[in-house]
Amino acid sequence: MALRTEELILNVGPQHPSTHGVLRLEVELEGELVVKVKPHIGYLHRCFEKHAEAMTYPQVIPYTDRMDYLASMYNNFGYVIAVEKLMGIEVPERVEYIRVIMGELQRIASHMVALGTYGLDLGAFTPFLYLFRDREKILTMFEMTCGARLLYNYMWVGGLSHDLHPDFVRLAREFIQYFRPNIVELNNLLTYNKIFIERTAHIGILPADTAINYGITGPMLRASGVNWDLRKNDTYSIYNRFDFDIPVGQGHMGTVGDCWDRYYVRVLEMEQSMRILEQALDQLPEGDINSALPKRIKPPVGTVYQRVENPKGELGYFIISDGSLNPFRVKVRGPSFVNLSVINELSRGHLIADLIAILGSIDIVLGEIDR
Amino acid sequence: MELYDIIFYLFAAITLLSAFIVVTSKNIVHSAFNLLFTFFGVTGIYVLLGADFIAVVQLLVYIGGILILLLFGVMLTNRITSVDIRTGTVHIIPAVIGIGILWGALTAIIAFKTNWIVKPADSMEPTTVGLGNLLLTDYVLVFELLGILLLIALIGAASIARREFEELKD
Amino acid sequence: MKQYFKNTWEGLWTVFVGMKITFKHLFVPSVTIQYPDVKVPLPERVRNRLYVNMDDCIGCDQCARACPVECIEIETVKSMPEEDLGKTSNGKKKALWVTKFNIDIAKCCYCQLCVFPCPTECIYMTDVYEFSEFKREDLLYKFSTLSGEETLQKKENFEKFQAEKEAQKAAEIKAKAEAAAKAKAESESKPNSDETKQSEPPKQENS
Amino acid sequence: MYNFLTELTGNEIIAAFISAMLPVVFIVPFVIFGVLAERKVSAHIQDRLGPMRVGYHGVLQTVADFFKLIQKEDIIAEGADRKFFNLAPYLVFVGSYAVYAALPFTSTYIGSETDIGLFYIIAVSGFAVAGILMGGWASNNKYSLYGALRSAAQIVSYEIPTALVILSMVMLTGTLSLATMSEMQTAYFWNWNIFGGAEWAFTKLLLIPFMFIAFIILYISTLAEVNRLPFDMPEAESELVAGYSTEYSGMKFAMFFLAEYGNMFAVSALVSVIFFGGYQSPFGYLGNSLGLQWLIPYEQLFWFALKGILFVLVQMWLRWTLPRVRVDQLMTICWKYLIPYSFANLIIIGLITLL
Repeated sequence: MALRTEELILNVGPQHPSTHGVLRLEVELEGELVVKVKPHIGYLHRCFEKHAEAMTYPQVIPYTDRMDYLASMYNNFGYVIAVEKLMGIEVPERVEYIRVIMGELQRIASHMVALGTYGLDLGAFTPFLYLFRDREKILTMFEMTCGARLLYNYMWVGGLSHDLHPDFVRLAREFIQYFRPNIVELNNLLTYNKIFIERTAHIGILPADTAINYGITGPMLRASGVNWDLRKNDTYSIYNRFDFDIPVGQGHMGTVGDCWDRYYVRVLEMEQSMRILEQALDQLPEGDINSALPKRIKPPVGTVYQRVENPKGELGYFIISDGSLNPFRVKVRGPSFVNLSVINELSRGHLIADLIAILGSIDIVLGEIDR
Repeated sequence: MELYDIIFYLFAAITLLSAFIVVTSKNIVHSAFNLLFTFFGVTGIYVLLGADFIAVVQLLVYIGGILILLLFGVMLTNRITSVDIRTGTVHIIPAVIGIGILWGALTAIIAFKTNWIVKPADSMEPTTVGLGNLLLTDYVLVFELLGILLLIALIGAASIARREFEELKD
Repeated sequence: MKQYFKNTWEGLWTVFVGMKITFKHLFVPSVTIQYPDVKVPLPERVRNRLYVNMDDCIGCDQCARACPVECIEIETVKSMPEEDLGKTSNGKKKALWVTKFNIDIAKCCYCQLCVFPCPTECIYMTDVYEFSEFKREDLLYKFSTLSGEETLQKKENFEKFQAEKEAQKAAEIKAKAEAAAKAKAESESKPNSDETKQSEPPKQENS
Repeated sequence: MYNFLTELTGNEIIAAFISAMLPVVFIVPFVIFGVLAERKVSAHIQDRLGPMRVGYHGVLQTVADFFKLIQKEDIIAEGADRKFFNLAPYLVFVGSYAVYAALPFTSTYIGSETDIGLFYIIAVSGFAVAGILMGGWASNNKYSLYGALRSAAQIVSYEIPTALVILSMVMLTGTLSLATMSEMQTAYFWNWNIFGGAEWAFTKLLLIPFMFIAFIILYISTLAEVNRLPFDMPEAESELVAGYSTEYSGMKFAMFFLAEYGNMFAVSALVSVIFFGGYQSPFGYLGNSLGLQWLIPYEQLFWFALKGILFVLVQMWLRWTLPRVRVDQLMTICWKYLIPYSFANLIIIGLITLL
């Protein structure tokens, strides 16, 4: 029986509830089955990289905030340690600890959004708001410290804009105490829900070799069973001082590397981040945060590539300096951008509803993809 | 004019009008949707005739089942809106003459030859019990055979519509 | 078959567990507030609308240079020697009339980079966050305390002063040139030693 | 009721019209309450406050929304099929409204005291599908069409487990009439069908677990029939934007809303009639003990509405708890789980009734 059929082209986005921003997916459908997905990006392009060439080094930092706006702290982190490497600055211990604390809090906050919106994509509204309620606590801590809730401009080359707020350590400890039971609740409400498992297990399986071929990093790569985390494998800052595990996907509910694994790896990473946080808060030294701040940021001629483990994956900054006050070139290797590239591979042969689930599990932020 | 009459004429008008559109409409989806109103009108007339069970079956089977499937088929057809169905503009005069003669003869026979029996309408009695008894006593064989036939049709349809999805996956 | 019943049971049970959790939350007090009626107290370091305390501003332009989005625009006019502009709160002497200090708050990205370089701490971020306007022009904040006429007058003054100075200088140069010519005529052996003084350029009126 | 009105007005046309309009008097306030309840329930489940502005704790919010919707511009997309686009919301509403004709609100008021009420309700709910299909197709939008097709497939499929459960209850009670069925579960709550019906016997105890299974199956399939989460395939916000209602605005959108909430109550009422005694009070009537016979219908209306609203609230509770199932899993649940279970249940209940 060969019936003549025709593929239907459906444009998902750029205005669509679950494209997480202004992404347009050109989907070729056969019935409700996806034949091909072609992502169209650039609706949010703001010329970050070109802009950076006209900015002095410190002026670039507010622009990095706006790339992955759910993980601004980590974008700052990557940029400042890249410039510090270029200039050969050693920052004080306290600064290193504060950066790690902020980075890990940011990782938890970013994963909260990822998990919450993932639930939302699958129709569960309530976990989303529970997670946002908890994220608010982290944002309040950030606001106390640097005055902003989303776009921090907190980490500076050679230091920080402000020292920690006197209440910060206490609040952070309280947050850990408060949030641990909430993860259990989230698991009961969403993670182990049969409908949720049915929607995500065995869906969008990403084998380890495909993931490596596409250059996938971060929780997505780890969900495919590859133990790769830059905090351990190419350690930077002071991450080698902390004791933490790298969760990898094990296919508890389905196959290794399916959507459920990608989701669950993030849940486990939040727990590991809290472990790092606890240790960092215990070891936090006293000291001056501004002692290494250079008077004038004018790196020597040279290039640098520094990568950090952003909540979404490997965030790399490649900076060419021509010895002037402005960088000659700033190139960013954004994790979301690379991770999105695999969507066609993942969603072929699945239903539209699965496409949404797969897209949600990639956890993209369009601000960083389009830059 | 009583309420009964008003409702009857209402349903009759719905049936005839929508049936006319079904035949004449150039858009196949319009035809299909108008068929819905035709069925609905017929249902109303069944109710007025006291055949409540048949009316509900009409609603359930024709509107809830067959028509929906029909719409499914029509909607998924390739380029629905541009389908050009010829509605008999070719031989319209001979057709009108032929059908006119046939229809005239039939009405003449009905009008003049039939002995109309005029009697007051029966009060509406529920027909469900009677139908049930008949179906499971006198007509049980037919009933069962029809059931088996439908089952076979169902399985056949499922096996035809079944498709291998594996080819798509890689 | 076993899997079938297990699936059924798991489906119902996890739904039940979820319902239990959401039911508990029905009686948890709400975390949201009625925003315009109730407001969250903001921490002291909060970064919102920029404000410039013009009494302290010395017109040094450092904030405008630090701004990554160029939302600050400053124009200054040098004061007359006889005018006294007073001192800033931390004791710096003011020497420039700030004729224009515009912040286009619609462009501002609230990065706080302008706040740190300020030598007199006169530009800072306040905790005002409700300042939406119907017209975009209303978001252009003009901080300069001088009125338009005053600005013109200051400029005129300065130009007059400049012109006078230049005239004076020209006269001086002329006089010197004449003197030099005379001197040259008198004795050619002596080189013109005061040439460096003469070539001092007039100071820029705007930085 | 109809006879009473005929005597009152002296004209059967007016009487018929009034008695046909009576459910509207119930539906519109119910929808206003239902939408508010949905927002409030969801808000409190999610630790929020929900609407608080209009009236005390926002009780008049839906009224305000209603006026807003009336004033809204009625947008019809250029490529839409105008005639059907305009007709569809009303057709959907007719489908949900027609169900009310057979619901016994009290022992004295029932729209049509037909003998085949249950059968009629199953049949008439198919009418809404036609409206949804029409709206989806006429919108000339791919998302709408997907929503409509899904909805049709879903409602047609879920009629089967509903019908099977209803069939087993019909076998037990021996009637298709909702009024008779309610009447049979009179007096006290242990006479309700969920507790095995009115007769005291060994079979009653045997029946209880199977009644519970039947109740759960019926509740799940009615959820699917009214397109509520976890089965809200036709609207599936994150996939299909808003499904068949994507292109609608203003009053026509409100019609869809009215139909949806009307349907929610209708199926909840159906469940309460079949299993929980319909308008019957669980503890006997105050009117009987006080000797005020006129009080009884009002009490019955109260219990009927209360039970219906209770099930509506459970629907909302489920909606804000669960993620959405996928469209093929929806079919799996129906064909592979609910239908076999309801078949087995049907046979077992049949055997028990024969005992």
